[in-house]
Amino acid sequence: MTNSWTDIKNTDLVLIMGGNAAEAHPCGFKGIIEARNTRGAKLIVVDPRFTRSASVADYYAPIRQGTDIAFLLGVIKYCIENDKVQWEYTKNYTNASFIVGEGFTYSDGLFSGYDEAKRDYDRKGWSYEVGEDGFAKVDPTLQHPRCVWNLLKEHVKQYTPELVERICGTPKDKFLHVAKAISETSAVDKAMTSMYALGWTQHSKGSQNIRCMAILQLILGNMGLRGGGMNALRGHSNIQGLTDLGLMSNLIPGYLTLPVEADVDFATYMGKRAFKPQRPGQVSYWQNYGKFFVSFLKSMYGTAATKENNFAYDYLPKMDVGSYDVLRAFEMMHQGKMNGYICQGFNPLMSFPNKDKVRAALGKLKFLVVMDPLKTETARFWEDHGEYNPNNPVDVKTAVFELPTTTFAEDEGSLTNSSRWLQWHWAGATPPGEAKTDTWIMAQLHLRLKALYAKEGGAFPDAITNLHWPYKNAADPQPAEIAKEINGYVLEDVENPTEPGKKLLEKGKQVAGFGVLRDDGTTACGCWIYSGCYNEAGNNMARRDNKDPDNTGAYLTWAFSWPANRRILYNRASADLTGKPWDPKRKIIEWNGEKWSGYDVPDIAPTAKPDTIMPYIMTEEGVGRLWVRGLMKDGPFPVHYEPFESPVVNVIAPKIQGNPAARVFKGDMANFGTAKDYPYAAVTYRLTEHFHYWSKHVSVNAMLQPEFFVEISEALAKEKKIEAGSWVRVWSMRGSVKAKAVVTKRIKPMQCDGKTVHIVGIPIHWGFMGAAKKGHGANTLTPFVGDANIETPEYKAFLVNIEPTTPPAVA
Amino acid sequence: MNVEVSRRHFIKLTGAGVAVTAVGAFGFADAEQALAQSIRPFKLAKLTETRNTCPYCSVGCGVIMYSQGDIKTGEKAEIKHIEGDPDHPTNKGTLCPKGAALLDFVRSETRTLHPLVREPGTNAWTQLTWDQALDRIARLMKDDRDANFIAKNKDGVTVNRWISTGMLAASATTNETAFMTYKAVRSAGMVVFDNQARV
Amino acid sequence: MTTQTNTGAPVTVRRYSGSARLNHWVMAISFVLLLLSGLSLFHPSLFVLSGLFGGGGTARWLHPWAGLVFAISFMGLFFRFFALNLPERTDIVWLAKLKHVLTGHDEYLPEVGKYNAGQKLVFWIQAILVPVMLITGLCLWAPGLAWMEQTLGFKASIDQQRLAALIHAMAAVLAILVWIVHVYAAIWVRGTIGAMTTGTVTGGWGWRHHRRWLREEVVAHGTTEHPRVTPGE
Amino acid sequence: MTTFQPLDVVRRSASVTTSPAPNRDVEVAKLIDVSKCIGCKACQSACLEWNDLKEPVGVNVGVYDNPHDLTPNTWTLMRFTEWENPTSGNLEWLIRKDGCMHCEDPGCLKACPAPGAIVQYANGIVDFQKANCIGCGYCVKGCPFNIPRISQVDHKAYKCTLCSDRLALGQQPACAKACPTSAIMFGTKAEMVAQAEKNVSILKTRGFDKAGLYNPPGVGGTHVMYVLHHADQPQLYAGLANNPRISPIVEMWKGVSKYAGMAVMGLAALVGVAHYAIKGPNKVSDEDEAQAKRLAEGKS
Repeated sequence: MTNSWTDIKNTDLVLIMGGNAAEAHPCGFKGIIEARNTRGAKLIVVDPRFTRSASVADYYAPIRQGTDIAFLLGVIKYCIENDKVQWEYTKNYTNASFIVGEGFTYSDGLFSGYDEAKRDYDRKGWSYEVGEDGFAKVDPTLQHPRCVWNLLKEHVKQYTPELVERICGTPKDKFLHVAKAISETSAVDKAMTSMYALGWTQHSKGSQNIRCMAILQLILGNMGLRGGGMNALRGHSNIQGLTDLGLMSNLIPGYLTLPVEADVDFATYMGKRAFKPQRPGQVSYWQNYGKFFVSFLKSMYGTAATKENNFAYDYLPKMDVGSYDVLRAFEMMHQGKMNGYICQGFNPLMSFPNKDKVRAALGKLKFLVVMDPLKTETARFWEDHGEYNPNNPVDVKTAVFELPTTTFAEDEGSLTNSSRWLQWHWAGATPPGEAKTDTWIMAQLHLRLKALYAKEGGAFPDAITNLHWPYKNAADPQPAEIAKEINGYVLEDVENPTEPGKKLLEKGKQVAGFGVLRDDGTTACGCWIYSGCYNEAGNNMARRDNKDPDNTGAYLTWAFSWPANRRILYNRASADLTGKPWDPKRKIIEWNGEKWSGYDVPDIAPTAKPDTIMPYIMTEEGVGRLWVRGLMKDGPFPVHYEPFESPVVNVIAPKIQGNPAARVFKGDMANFGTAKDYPYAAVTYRLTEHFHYWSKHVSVNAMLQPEFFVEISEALAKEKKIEAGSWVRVWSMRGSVKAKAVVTKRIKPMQCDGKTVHIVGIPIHWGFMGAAKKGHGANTLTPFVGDANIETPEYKAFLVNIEPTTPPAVA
Repeated sequence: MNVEVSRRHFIKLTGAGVAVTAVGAFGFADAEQALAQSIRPFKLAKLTETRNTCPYCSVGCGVIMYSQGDIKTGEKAEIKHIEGDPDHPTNKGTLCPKGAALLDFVRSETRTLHPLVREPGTNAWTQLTWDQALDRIARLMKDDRDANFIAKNKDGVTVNRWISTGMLAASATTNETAFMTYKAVRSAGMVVFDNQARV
Repeated sequence: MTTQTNTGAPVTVRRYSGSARLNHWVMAISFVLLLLSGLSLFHPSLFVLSGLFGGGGTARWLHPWAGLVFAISFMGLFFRFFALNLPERTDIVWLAKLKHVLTGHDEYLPEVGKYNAGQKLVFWIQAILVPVMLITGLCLWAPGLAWMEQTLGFKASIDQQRLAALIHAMAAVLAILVWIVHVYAAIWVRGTIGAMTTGTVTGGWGWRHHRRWLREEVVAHGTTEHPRVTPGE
Repeated sequence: MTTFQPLDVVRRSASVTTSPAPNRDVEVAKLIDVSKCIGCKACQSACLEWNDLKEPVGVNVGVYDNPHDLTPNTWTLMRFTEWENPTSGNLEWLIRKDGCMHCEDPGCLKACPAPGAIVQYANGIVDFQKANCIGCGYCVKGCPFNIPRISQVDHKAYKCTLCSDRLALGQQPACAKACPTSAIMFGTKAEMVAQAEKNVSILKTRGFDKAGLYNPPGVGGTHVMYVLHHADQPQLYAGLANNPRISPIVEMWKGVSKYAGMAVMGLAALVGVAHYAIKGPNKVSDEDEAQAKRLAEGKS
């Protein structure tokens, strides 16, 4: 979230599209009700299903899954044509005026530079035209034909309400109602918040779904404001934290990236990460990359990281492919290219697409380690559970270890929620049986590996043996110790250049924040964006002072919010070029002539002049990007592509069905079904009674939603002679499941391009372990393809068929 | 505008001796004696409180755990009840149907209790000690790493990469666990490494 | 007619067989149980009666089972005697002279058979009330409701249950009234109780209250063989 | 076994004694704003956990309502109704939290034959006293909302207590505490009525002209009230009683029949005694015996 859960109450319009907050985040939904009661805010829900969110919405519009981009580009077109643009904001705070280099083209759903064989773009042609001053050329008048604004206008031109209706199945009048409501928030005193989640990410063009809304929010001037923003509702309690801390194949904590093979040495690596400003005087904060990177290496390798060895740069693995994400991992496993796998509190057998492939892949491992507080399906993938998990243990040669871990109740530490709040919690219970904390287990694995290498030597032991290990009890590192490591600390005294003799930094002290990190090895910091969470002031994550002056929803003294305890990102953009808030009633920070101050920590240098230094300090441009150059694999602007499995042909580019830049593995392309055999558009989703595959282990939740079911419209039920509460078989190209049928008015067939599209809703949550009735996993059906940019599997749009059937053999 | 006695006040109430004022607050003014006999005794009295965060979704609701025994003093502690933290800015004491049932997650019948191993080709779990389990896993990891570690690529560039063993990090472990995991995984050169962000 | 004093024991006449008496007393006992347990739930002031059963819970538990026993035993008696209780002309005459009945002037009453009109009324009223109580009772009893739903496929709605409760209560009151009459008559008309204890009455009792029955007995069985009527010596 | 001081309790089942001057200064109420309810079932979950109840895992029968009805363990239940509004043409998902309404004039209490098994506290809570309950199920028949359920395990009646144990310590009921959207609110009845007016006016501005408070006078008002967007059609919400009142049948059963019955039975007994006193027993005379003898000897 750019804003926070406690900021939602400040909005005038909530657009829930690509999510279902009432269902998946009930307690976060509170803010919406409050905004409605206190400021008369409206709630609009756009979703293929009439969800729990829709049940309390002011307006609901149906949309066919996987067509959000068409809808949103249509809204952008509506705003531009009806002059519903926050002009001052758009002109000054976005790259609307930037001039794109010649040679860029777009036609039939493809941008210039596409290589069909590689399913990839050469993105060079998407950069700005650079002037002799070395900066990007701009045309503040927005007249230049190749300025981003005109390219955007041109790009969205074709997305008329009629086309939107053809593609999305959203009736024109409903679309226009929504478009109008959204466009009204271009007024300086109105803000819209976009609350989205996996309904946007789990598509082969997920990133572009979100980009599209970001573009809209920028031209409406809703970014950085109270009650505005792009609010990604993260799924899990600490998935934000795990991502912040770089627990991904190609990441380093704080969104730094691992070197690739081309980064042959430290210099090359840093050279590619200069992030020079593209406009005069702009901040381009990533220029400090080196400070964060070196401080990270120091916290990893301590004294072993020296200037001489480039701070142990070579200790880091270098990537040969873009990412070793889960889909690639299971593809490799399936090809027998992997021997070991460790699952920490994760249930891939139920979570990843194409369950049969996942099961087969796990069976090709030498060893599988599962750390979990619950008896997961994954740990039992080798067991035979009849229809739910057919297997013959004798044939499965994988050694499986199940290690009992603690739950939240028995563990201490911090979790980062969607608001980017790092909240500390304390253990209140004794772990059951022999359960241990994950920290202890990971430490033990490392220590034992280290001992083996110390004893026997082996392949490149250095990085293991030299791993910095500053813990009082080496065998059992404590949360507070690690938190201090993450925050960062000073390794050497640093003199203050302005006042000689005075120390800028004092050895052994915690750093106050990332502002003081250095690239000379005098500071260490595990994760720069978390710096400040545990400094000399103490454990700021444990703060529990809930005062909130003037009820802005900032709560600056509650826990710690990254970065720098800032509650609303880009909050500088809430003020105009004179530093005055666009809307005085919505003030967050303000320029008083010398400096910025207000309710929140300014997202800009306190003394940065409002008329010269632009708000988006993380970009080289200093402004928000309507247009992206190389950063998006699949285009500088979003384009509507159909899901890889779609009931209709792509109206705007019949030759291109799925995202042309999305990675598809060989075997999987053949595993896509067609509308001929699989006529119905399926979507998977969560129910409020359950959380993924854990809560089925909880007797109460198992009772509240006891059994696997699918939801279909009354029309489809009639057509297929399916009774409510009876058994149905649903099958896709990947597999087949049996479920109870819930026949509902909340799902209705849609008319798309003259074709009736029936939707089959498939909740996740059931498996063959736990207190609930045994059930098939929705992932038995889902396709094995991910988003072009970050490989999120396409769970929200695929094809199935359905028929009445008999109860499962094993009940 | 729920009537909610602030948590601190509430704690006073649950302390020794039911505060008549509070009882009065809801019309039981003259009833203590009768209540003592007819109404179920307040089950949270005399339990230890611990602040925690709901482990499910990303709202990060504050919860208060009520336990028999206090682990901070080294006692054996067992959770008896879990409820929303009224002081929390986001959930203000409320919880969803999952959070409200956290107690039964903690005491779920299908919790793992002991290190177990399932040997290749067998159809059963066998229990082992932590030392046995961890030593075996470490050995398996090292053997695989030594066999498949890629120190340099074909161009002779140092890549120090290990891709034949992978790790899936969790989604509900603490940031501290996450960083510890990161250190252990990356120091081994592991790159087949991901988390649950996408699902 | 001439009167003469009679010395020597009176004639005894057999009125009820052993099985009939057993049947009657099973019914009587279950009725009393029903009465007490029923009344204890009927009015707060009578709740104390539940004490006799060791509390309201037991009373609640016992009542329906006693009810079943009563219904079954009543059925036995019904088939045994319903022929003798069929109405006849003299019943009307008898009823017309109710004044004499109440004043005990049997001499002004027509000769009646084994049962007079009053007894017949008792018989037939109960014959109606018992099934009513049984059915409505089932509707107030969890196992009864379950049974009806399973075997009869009839699920009593809440409103039907309410109606059942009302009818059950009113029928119960009626039944108790009839029972009071029945018991009182047995006490008031001396020599009657023997009929249900020893099974015999004196000839005089028969002569006075059921003369036609007495005659029939004599005619049917005489005095020598099958001594249903035993002369006193 | 439970003895109440007069002021504690307003009504007590099957008891002639009622308190002389109950202190009704503080009446409590739960207000359920159906228009704010997202049907998340947190209330159900919280109720089970707070009251240490266990509801067995059932099956899906094609609806979201689980369990499918109130049970001795499920004292509150979300009931889901999909309704196409004929005037607006919009689909409305009407979700109602069902449970004890804590009537001011409680039918259950009226029907209960067991002294003290059901009591009504001065604050309006209608509570079941397990110790006194005999499990007859009359409360089920007396309730205008079909709420109480009899356990077939311990043969006692169960329903929402309005968390009387929490209230006693100044804590609101578990369901209200848990409710994420404050669709369930709790306070004094006066406060809740005032709150309801606010909510209703907001609903009216949102185009629900028929929005209103559900506080049925037929049962003297309730201590659990609803704000409905369609207050004119409560039955839309999973058959919420349109104009609930204690069934006239129950009134008759527990009123007239009770007293009339007692009267006639008593009278009958008296008549018998009187008759006996006046007339004395109806004896068989020697003459009768003689006649019988003669008849037996066939002399006539």
